[in-house]
Order: sequence, then C-alpha cells, then structure tokens
Amino acid sequence: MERSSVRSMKACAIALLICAVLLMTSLSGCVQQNQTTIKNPTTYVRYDIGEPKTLDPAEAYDSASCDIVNNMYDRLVTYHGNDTLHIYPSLALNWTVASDQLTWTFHLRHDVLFSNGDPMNATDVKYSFNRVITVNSPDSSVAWILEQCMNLNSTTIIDPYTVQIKLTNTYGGFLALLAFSVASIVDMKTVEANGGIVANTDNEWMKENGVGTGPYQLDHWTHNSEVVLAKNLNYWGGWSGQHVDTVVVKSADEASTRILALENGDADFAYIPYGNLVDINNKTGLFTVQEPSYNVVLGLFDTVSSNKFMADKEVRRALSYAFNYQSAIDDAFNSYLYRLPGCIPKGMPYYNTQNNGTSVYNYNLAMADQILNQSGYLRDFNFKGTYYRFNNTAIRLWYNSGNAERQKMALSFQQALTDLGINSIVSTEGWPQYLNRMYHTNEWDFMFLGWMPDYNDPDDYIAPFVGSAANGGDTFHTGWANASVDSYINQGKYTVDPTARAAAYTAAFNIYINDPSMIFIGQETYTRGMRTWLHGYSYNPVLEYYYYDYYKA
Amino acid sequence: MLHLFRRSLLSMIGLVLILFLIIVALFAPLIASEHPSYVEVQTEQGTTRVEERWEIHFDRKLQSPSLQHLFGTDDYGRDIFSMIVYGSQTSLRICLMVVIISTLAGIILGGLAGYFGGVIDEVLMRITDVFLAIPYLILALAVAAALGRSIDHIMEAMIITWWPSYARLFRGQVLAIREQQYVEAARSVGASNSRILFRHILPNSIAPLIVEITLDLGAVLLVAAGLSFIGLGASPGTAEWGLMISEGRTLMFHAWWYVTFPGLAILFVVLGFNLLGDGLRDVTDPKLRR
Amino acid sequence: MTETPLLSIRDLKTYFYTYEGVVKALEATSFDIWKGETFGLIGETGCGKSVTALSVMQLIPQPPGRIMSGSILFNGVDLLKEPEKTLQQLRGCAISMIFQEPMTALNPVYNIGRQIAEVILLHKDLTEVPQKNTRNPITHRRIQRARKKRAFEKAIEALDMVKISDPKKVARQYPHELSGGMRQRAMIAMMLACDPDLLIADEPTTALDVTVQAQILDLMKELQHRKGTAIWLITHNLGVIAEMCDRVGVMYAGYIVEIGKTEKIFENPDHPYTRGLLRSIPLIMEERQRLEIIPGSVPNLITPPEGCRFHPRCKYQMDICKTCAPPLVEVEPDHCVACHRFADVKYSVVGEEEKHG
Amino acid sequence: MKTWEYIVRRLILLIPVIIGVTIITFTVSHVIPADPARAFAGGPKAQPEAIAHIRAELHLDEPLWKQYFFYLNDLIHLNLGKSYLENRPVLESLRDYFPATFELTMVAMLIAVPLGIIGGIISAIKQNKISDHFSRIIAIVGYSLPIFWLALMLQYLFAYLVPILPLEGRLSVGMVPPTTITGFYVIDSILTGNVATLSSSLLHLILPAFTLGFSTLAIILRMTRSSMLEVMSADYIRTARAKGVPERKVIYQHGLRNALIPTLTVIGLQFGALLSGAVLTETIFNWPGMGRFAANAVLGLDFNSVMGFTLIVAIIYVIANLIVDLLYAMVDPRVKLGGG
Repeated sequence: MERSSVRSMKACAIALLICAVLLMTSLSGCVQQNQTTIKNPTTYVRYDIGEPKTLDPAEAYDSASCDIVNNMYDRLVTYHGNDTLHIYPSLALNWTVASDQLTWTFHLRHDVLFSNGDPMNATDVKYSFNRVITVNSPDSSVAWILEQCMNLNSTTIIDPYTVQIKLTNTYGGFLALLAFSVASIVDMKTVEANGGIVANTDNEWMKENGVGTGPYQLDHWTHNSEVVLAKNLNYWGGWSGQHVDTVVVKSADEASTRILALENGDADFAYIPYGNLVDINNKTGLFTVQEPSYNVVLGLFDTVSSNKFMADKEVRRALSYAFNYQSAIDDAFNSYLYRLPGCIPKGMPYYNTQNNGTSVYNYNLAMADQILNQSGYLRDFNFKGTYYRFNNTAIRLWYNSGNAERQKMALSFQQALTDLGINSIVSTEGWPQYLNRMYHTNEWDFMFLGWMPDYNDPDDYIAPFVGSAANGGDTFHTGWANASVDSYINQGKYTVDPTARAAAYTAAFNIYINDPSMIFIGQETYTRGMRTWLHGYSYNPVLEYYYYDYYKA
Repeated sequence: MLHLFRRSLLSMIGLVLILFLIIVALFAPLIASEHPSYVEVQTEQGTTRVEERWEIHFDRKLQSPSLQHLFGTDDYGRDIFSMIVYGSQTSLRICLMVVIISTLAGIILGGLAGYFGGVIDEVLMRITDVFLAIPYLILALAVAAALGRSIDHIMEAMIITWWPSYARLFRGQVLAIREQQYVEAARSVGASNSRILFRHILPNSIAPLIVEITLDLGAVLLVAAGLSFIGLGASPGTAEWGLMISEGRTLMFHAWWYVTFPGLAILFVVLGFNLLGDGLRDVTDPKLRR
Repeated sequence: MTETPLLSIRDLKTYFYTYEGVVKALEATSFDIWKGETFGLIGETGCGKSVTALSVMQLIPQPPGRIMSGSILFNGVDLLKEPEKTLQQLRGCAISMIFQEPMTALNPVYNIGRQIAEVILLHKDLTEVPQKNTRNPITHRRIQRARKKRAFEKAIEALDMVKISDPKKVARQYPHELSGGMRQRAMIAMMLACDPDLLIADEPTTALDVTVQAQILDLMKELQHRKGTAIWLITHNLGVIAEMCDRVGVMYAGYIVEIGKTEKIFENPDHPYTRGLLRSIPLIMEERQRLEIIPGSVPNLITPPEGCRFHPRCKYQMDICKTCAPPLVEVEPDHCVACHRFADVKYSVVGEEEKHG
Repeated sequence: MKTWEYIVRRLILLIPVIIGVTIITFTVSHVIPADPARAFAGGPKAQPEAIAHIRAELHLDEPLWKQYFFYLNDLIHLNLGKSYLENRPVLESLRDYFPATFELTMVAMLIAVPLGIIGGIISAIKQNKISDHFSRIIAIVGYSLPIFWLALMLQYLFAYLVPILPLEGRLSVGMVPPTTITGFYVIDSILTGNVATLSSSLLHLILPAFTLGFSTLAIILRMTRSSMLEVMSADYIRTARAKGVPERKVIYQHGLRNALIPTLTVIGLQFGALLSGAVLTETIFNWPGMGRFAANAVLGLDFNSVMGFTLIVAIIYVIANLIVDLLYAMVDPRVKLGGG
C-alpha cells in the first residue's frame, strides 16, 4: 500500500489544525482587548423574546409591535421618562378642553417633517384617527381603544395646525389614550400611495413599512431575527446631544443565548427569566433593572367545573389557604414577586380598599384542613393506606407549557394538596389548547394566568376578574357571578367621587374575597438585564422603550 | 463470532455501558438515595394511571454536588443522582417500547409489501414515502402536541414516525431474500406463504435488522430529548433525562451539574447502544472483517 | 539451459496473521519459470497457488498477510527488495495477472475501454502524442485528453486482438453488460495490452462454460505464440494443464511437492499426492472403473502437520515423514520431487491397484 | 427510458405524496382540542370580533373534511393561506425562511460530506491504526450527542469563553442584509460584491452549520468507512493493483467511486434528518429559518404555516431523492433509471 498519499493527507490535517489554533489564539487576543471598550457604541441592541406582528399603528396591539411603532411614529401627546402620571406635549404643542369635557382643541407643531420629508399637518392627524376607525383592524381589533370615545366625525380640521376632537362621550382617560400607539400620526400621502384605507381590512404595506415623524425610521426587518431602526434625520427634536443612531431589537427564543449576548456585550439590554437573574447579578458591567409592575399572577378556580365540589366556596377558601404564597415568591419567582391582596395591584389607586393591602389568605394547612372537615369533605377514600378526600377525585391543576414559574407553583401546590389529603394531577399543554380548556370546557379546576393593564385604572382589573359574564366581566371563564359585586363594580366605574369609589371597591372586596374565584398570588417585578454602559434608560410601563433618550458611554 | 466481538474493545465498552444501564434500572430502588412516590390518578378518559412524584424541597434547591447529593440538587431540591437512577427505567422503557413496536409494525407491513408485492407494495411504499417526507421531529412534535404531554404519548408519537423506515428496511430484505434459492426451494415443495415468511424469510432478514435496532435504541433517546427541548416531553415532575436536560439548560451558568449529569447519562447510554450496534455490525457483516 | 530464468522463486515464505492464529500459507516455495514457456501450477483449493502468485505480484493484502522471507527474482531483480514504485511499473507491464472471477475482477463503474486504456496510459509511451508535461495547464489538459483518446483507440485494438467481434461497441460497454467469456477476454486484452514478459493466469477459465473455456485457452495460446509471453497458469484442472503447459508444478499445503515436464509428471508421477490428484480426475480416454480419492482434506495451515505436510493423508507414510520435511530433490533431469519415499511410490503401482481391487 | 421522462414521472409522484402529507399534517394538527383563534387574537384579552374574524377565515366552524377541501382549493390556487403567528401570508414567511434554512443545511452538508468521506477513507485504509480509532470515536460521539447540547456547548466555548465566533444570527448586529436576489446571504453578498456581509455571513455560518452537520458527518464517515473497507477488498481493486495503478489512484478512482454508491443513499436520507436537526439548531443559534418557524407553528397551532412547511419539505424530500437517484445512475452504470 502506498504510504505517501496517506502521509500527505496527515500533513494536510496537521497543517489545518495548526492554522485553526493560530487563528483562534490571534482572534481571541484581539477580541479580549476589545472587551474593555463599548461594543457598537452608537447602536442600541436589545435581545428579547417574541417579535412584532405588525408595524402598522392601526393594527399594533401586542407590546413588541407597539414598541417599534412608538419609536417610528409620534403621537399628539406623550410620556416622559418614568413618569406615568403626567402627559406631555409631543406633536401637539398645547391643547384646551371645553367645559363640556367633550371638545378638545390641539395646536400642532409647525416644524414637523415625516422621515420622507413630507410636512406633517392637521390633515394627517384627522387621516390617522379616521384610518384606525375605518380599518378597524380585523386581526387585532385594536380600534376599540379609540372607539371608546371617538368616531369618524370626531376630528375636525380647524386650520392646518389646529385640530378639534369632539368626543362621543366623556372619558377621563382621553389624553392617555392619545398617547397609546394606536393614536400615532401617519403620513397621509404615503399611506394613500400604498394601498390607502380599505374598510375592515389591514393594510399589508403598512405592516412591514411606514413613514412617521418619530426619531427613528425602519431600516430593515428580518423576520424572526431582528428589527433595525435607523435615526430619522428629519426628526423635529433634532440630534444634538447624546443619542443612539441605530436600534436593533432581536428576538431570541433561547434564554442562554440572551444571557451570553448580554455577558459578551453583544446585547445592551435583554430579557432574562427570573431564574437566571442570579447569573448577571453582581457582574461588572451588568445591571439588573428592577421596577414594580402592574403584571399580576393569578390562580383561577373553575366554579362550574365538572368536579362539582369546586362550586362550594368553602372548598375554594380551603384551597386558598393551601397555596404556599411565600414559596411562590421565593422559589418560583426568586423573590421578584410582591404579594397581591386582591384584584387591584399595589401602586394603583384604591389598593388599600383591599384589607388595607394585607392578604386575607396565607399558607395555613391546618386552617384548610379545618374548613374542609367542617364542610364535610372528610378523608374518606383509602388508597394504599393514604386517606383522600372527595372520594379520591383528583383536582386538575393546569399551567401552560414552557412557563417555569407556573410549573414550580403547580408542583408545589400539588404537594400541599397531597398533605391535605386531596389527590391532584398537574398537567400542562400548549397555549392554544390551554385557552380552549379555559374558555370552552369545564375540564379544569385550577389554572394559572397573568394579566397586564390596558390602562392605568383599577377598573381594568376588578371588572374582568370578578365581574360576571353578564356584566362584561369574567374574562377567565371561572363561571363566578355575584350580583352585588357587579353593582359595586359599576358604581366604582361610573362614579367620579373617590370616596364613593373606595367604598364600592371595599364592599366588592369583602364579598369576592370570602367566596374566592381565584387566588391572588402576586404582582411581578419588572426585571431586565442591562449593560451599565447604556444610559438614558428609564422604565415606563406605559411607554416601555423610548430609544431617543438612550446613549452609550 | 463471539470471540471477534470480545476482541473489539469498543464493542465491549458498549456492552458494559448497556449492562450497567440495565443493572441500574433493575436495582434503582437499591442504588438511589431518594425515591419517588407513586400515586394512582384518573385520566380524562376515565382510565387510571400511576404517576411518579418526587418530593419538592425548595429549602435545598440547586445545591452543588456533595456527599449527600452526589450530583447535586435541581431547582426543586430533588436529588439529581436519584432522579438519574430512576430515569434509567424510563429511558430504557422509552427505547425498548418505541423500537420494538415500530420494528414489529415495520416487519409486518414491510414483510407483506415485500413478499406479496404488487398493489400492496405500491400503496405501502407510497404511505412510507409520505411519512418519510415529513421531518421526523416535526411529525413527532405535531403528534405529541395532539396527544398531550406524557411519556406514553411521546412514545406513541415516536412510534408513528419510526415505523416507516423499518418497513422500508425490512421490505428490502424480504425482496432480496425472496429471490434466494432456498426460498425458491421451499416454495417449490409447496410450503405455505406464512411458513415461508416466518420460517425462511424472517430468520434470515432479522440479522441486519438487529444491528439497525441497536443503533436506533440510542437515536430514540436523542429524539425524545429533542422533543423535551422544544417543550413536548415527559410530564413535568417525572425523572426523565431529556426533560431534566431541557429544564436544567437555562440554569447551566450557575448550576452546571443540573444539565451536565443527565446529559452525560444520555451520552453514555446512546454511546453504549451505538458501540454495541457497531460491534454487532462488524461481527454480522463478514465483508468488513479481515 | 544456461540462461537465467525469467522468474525465479526461492524459499518464499508467506504468513497470514489472523485473529485465529498465524496461517502459514507458504513455507519455502521455490521454482523457476523460463522465458516464453507455459508453466502450470496445480493443487487443491487452499494449497497456496494463488498466494504464490499474489506474493510475486506483491498483492497480498497486508495486513494480515506478510512475506516473511525468500526471494523473487524477475529478470534477475529481486522484487521483494524493490520499492513500491518500481513494482507498480512492473505490474501490468512486465508481469500481468488474470484473475479467476471475471464477474468481479472488473470495476463495475468504468467501461471496458477505459479500464484497458488505463493500463496503456500507465505503461506505454504513446509516442504518437507529445507527452512532455508543460506548465501551461490548458496545453497540459489538451495533451492529456489526446493521450486518453489514443489509449482508448489502443484499447479497442486490444479488444480486437482478443477476437471480440465489435470492439468499438464493447469498449463503451460496462462489465455487467457482458457475458463471462467476454469479460475474461476483456481481462486478457487488458493484461496483454502492454506485452508483458510474464502472464500469471489464476484459474482463468474455472468460472466459464466448457466451450468458452476452450476458446479462451486457445486465445491465450495464440497470443503467447504471437508475443512470446511466458504464461504461468494456475488451475486445478488437470486437463487444462495437460493441454497447455510445458512444465508443471504440484503444490500442496504451501510446498511445491513435485515439479517437472508435463508429460513426465502426467505419465509418471513420483509424489503420492500428484498420483492421487491425477487419479481423481475422470479421463475419457482411459477406461478406468472408478475414481480414486485422496482421503482427508487440506490441513489447517495454522497448525500444519509436522514433517511432511501430506503425511496424514499419505498411504506411504513412515516415521521420518512425521518429523522431517522432505527436500525437493531432482530425481531426473527437469523433474524434482519432495518425498522421502518417491522411489517406493514410483514402483508401487501394482500394489496399490491391488489394494483397491 | 430517457432521463427527462424519468424525472417527469418522478415529479408526478409528488402529487400523491403532497396529498398524503397534507392529509396527515392536517388531521394531526386539527384534531387537537384547542382555540388557536383566541390565541392569535391575543389570549384572554382578545376582542370577540377578532376571534370571530379568524375563525371565519380558517373555516373553524365547518366540519373537518370541509376545512380540508377549503385548504386544498386554496392550495390549487397556490394560496397557502395566512400565518397567524407571523401575521402575513405563509408564502411570504417561507420565502424568507427557506433560503436561510437551505443555506444552513447546504453549508452543513458542505462540511459534513467532504469531511465524512475523507475521514471514512483514512479510517478504512488505515484500519485499526490510531487515525482509524480517532475518526471512529469522532463518528460515534457525533451521533451520540444530543444536537442541542452540542450547540449550547459550542456557543458557550466559542462565543463566550473564547469569543472568536459570533453567538447567533446570520449577520453582525445591525448589518444590513445584502440585496435579496436568491435569499442566500453568501451568494447575494458575492453577487452584489459586498465583502463585509460576505465575511460576516460566512462567520455566522460556522457554528450552526458545524452543529447541524456533525451527526451527518459521523454517519457519512461510518458509511464511507464500511463501504470503503468492503470495496478495497474487492477483486477489481486487486485487478487495478495488478495493472500497476498507483495506490492513490486505486483508492480514489477505483475504490472511492464504488464506495460512494451506498454513501450517496445516506446523504439523500440525511437531508430529512438535517431539516429535523435544523429545528433545534435554529432555535439555539437564533437562525431565522424554517425549522424554528415550523416548531413554533406546530406548538402555536398555526395550521397554515405547519401545512406550508410540510409541503415545502415534502417537495424537497422528493427532489432530493430524485437527485440522489440520478446521481446513482451516473455513478453506477448498473443502475437503470425507472427499473425496479
């Protein structure tokens, strides 16, 4: 056999190996040096999960879409920094409201250009609002936000820089509504050139393109990968001062990828799951953003479950005592959770109407045991020497798959139920199946769910949570209904008098907390990982990201 | 043949690994330091099944390996060593069930197609074409998503994706052997179809199949782990290696042991099956011997 | 005969190192082949004929095979001491070999013409075409193409030479499209394309029909006549030997046991094995009642019998046969035998017949 | 049979495969008791009108067989429907993701096939030597490693500990993709002469392609080794040596071409495996490809996307097998197209 061919092959392999090693060491050397300096100094990079569904303000409803829309477009009014309580001028320099609380007049800025150079004036404003209402996005139905108090006749052009809006009904949150992404001002000429307005149909062009007056314009969107925004040179706010020139929002499904990106400096900002915040805590160059949020975590009871005992409020009370709240806070959420006493989260008005903010239920198996025994649910079924209640019927605990926190709470709840002599099954399924179970079946007894605010008012919590289906509530199909609670909710909603509102919410609380349709577990802390070289960031739950404020140093 | 096998170091390592797996699975209650409880529960279909449950001790979660917890604890405070030991039972069960059932299906269908040919063959081959044209992971994913999350369903999903390749393999074998002289001879003396199939064709075509089966036993574990990774694995709370890896992977930066030990367990078992399969192939295929 | 033999094998020893043990395939094999002659090597299957041929070609699979010692002088050059490069130049050019299985000995993925042309390209000058390597890759490629074309034409000529009726067509056909006889013809064409000095034919006709066998043998004879090639024919078919060979060697279990002129061996075999071999063949001309068989079978070469390797099967065995291997002795000019009792064998015809009678 | 005739006949076979594939995926994805419309419309916060709109578009209130025929009807008009997870036509999603996945799998193949074949040859001709053991161990480890585990480890090693390769994605942060001509970043970069995107896209391909190709490499290596061993002991190899052919030519011209025949089959089959592997690889390396899209679609019950994906893959599968069969006929003259 000829040896030379083999020998040369071997030589090739060795040469390749040496090359690889040399390349590695040389490259690692230069990268190590770069590590001390800021990566991509004029670019803001965020690694997040999920990606926008659309870039059209008339369709955007999910937070990823609204994020991009908020930065590409301006609205008449806006929020500043982390201030959620005050609304500031944006495209509107100032505004007046008539004494009837219905007629609002906005005076627009004169110097505003769209990113394509078109000037912005009152025509665009009227066009934008009427577009949202006419398109009435079939995919997201986000138009309901404007339709709460506006219709096609509401907006009137007084002069090119003055707009009058006449509301269909009084609405306290009107300005807040105008700060929402759906009220963004689009360029009439651009939209008309690209499909215009078709009633009840989303504009396909606007989904992936757009011309706005915002500080950034769309550079490119690679689906399932990244959205890149570049600075809008026509921006009326100007580019003096420190700003990032480019914004990159990446969608990365895998948590480890996001962590590594943050640690090696590719990412300036990243969504990190609670369980992984320990990885970035106390690391130089990294910072954990921690802010209170209005996101609440709930455990729902199906009061009309095929397991009949779930209809008994004593059973649900006992289960409320059997849930280990402290363990949920410490172990499932790594302490990034704040105990929630009732429907209304801390930070919102009327929080204190809920037993002064103190929880009624705490983890107390003895109490749960006592309630069940008193109600006649004794340990009656012998299975291998263990006595179970409910004739061994299992309570079905569900959570949606992939949610680590809920899985921990479910398995820990199951263990507590076993101690209490209640058999249970923990199951998980995908989100569409989970929703089907919740909304179309009674084959569940306990489910986890979260809720985020649409607007900053207790009514956005109490009505969907404990209002009856007949009263437009019961969003989670727990089947729970109480006429008195409904009337208190309506009182609270339509009264402007704070004391009366407080009284109504107190009364409602006292009823629903003793006949619980859900366990109020807690209120999540908003957490994100951030490089310390990123400046200008502040958390605003209503306007989560405003890149114009950011710079790296 | 046996001495050839014995001489091959790699094959012996494979054999030892698999024997070790079997021993661990058989004597799990003696080896593990902690044990799950088994609870009988009713399923939605009204049948009962026994569920494996591990006690949660949040007070000792994510402890690094120590004498008390050889492989550390997971984020539920469960002893990873014990879970791996008990997980060997699950893994072995998954491997064997999937491979045996899909082999049986493959033998029956592939045998029929290969032996009788004609329309049966054509139809069956088109069906296998259809199944093979869908990437197995996506098909298994879809089936598993439809059935719901549990080990049994994962096994069913994998059987559905696995049988067509066996049917093809076995059909090819039967086609080749059908033309052999001893089969002709049996046919000429009037042996019945079933006799020819079971007495002549089956024993002669099974040898290459066994090699394939051994190699696939490992592949099954990898696919199961892949399904767990995407989020459709064993039901939560059970000790299944794939599930443990997929749950531990996000915590690898501060709890390396959580993902490492189940990962090594899978690696060694799959390695074992593959080494064994390779060894068997070398022994049964005289052409590769010198 | 004063000139040197074309091929001279001396004490060739080839072992195979297998898992079961060391197979002592050849143990001190020696013989000569002269220019232009036809030498036959006979023996039972597994007695080392092919191993001898392959050792000469140095095509023993290594491992497990290994040529332990001895010398193979070809035109006075010891092949065992030559580097692989020289051997490659000799193979197919000076020494060619035809194999037993025409079905598998041709590469299934190349057409016949290409396979023949390959030998020609390797060993012939092809002076008609400029051969000089140029630096210019385009010119180089053009020359290569021209050489290939020329070699292919030569291959067609070679096919024509072996009396293939439509050589142009056959040259473009693949081995599986040809019959066994055609393949063997193609093989011969391939191996004779470079006019070798020695053609080793290892059972060239065994796998063929009887009628085809005769044609192939005739063809070989004719070509030998025309080109003066020495042929080393390996077979267990005594009829073929009788018809073709000038001299014949008999091999048993790695040893040459008898060697000499064909007529002498056939008429008067001196080794009990040769004798048994000759008697086990049905000959139409002779009217013999029953065929003889040699009892037993070829010994296991991992643990061969001590002494004469044939002794367990030999009717004439004595004590010396069990301990001492007999040397190859020239019993008459051009006739050597390796047997302690060749003299007894020679004159025992009657007694033997009696035993069987 | 003429080659083109054979190709047409094989392509006609696509139709039953496509129908079969659609039936299977349709049934499997539709029998699940689920409420995808509500999930697409935003979960618990979904507006009733939005849910109703989606249910009507998907014909979810019709019986299953009718839904299937609605789908088939759309399919005949080359309308793959709308992807609700992506909020755009499935065809557009596939147009975006297919080149990404194809580029990845092709590069994985380009890594796996030559390395696998060379490794197999070295292993075979150096049987039982160190290099043989080395490549066999690589092969065995290659198909014993969970692919996502390998991906995570490579990421950790080469993008974090020794940061020489990019962590994820197809291009460097914020880099504008080359003008879309083919959708393959590498090819588009070359066509547009964009050196920056070319080098960036090549660098970004290394880790995911290696991860994806590793098990394929192992399988090809093993296959080549065993068939090479078999071939090198064949009679025609002895003939070639007897002809005086130099050993290198014996191995590469006579041995390899014959040994490649079984390897070709494996390479054809590996295409399917690669697409499965792409699901995991793409998720970890954040590669905007079809695998990740398909996995998300299956989990999110985005029927149209699942169907569109399986259709494309079925077509690829059939075409890949066709190409393999054609190559087969090219490499092995004994194979007749359309026979057997």
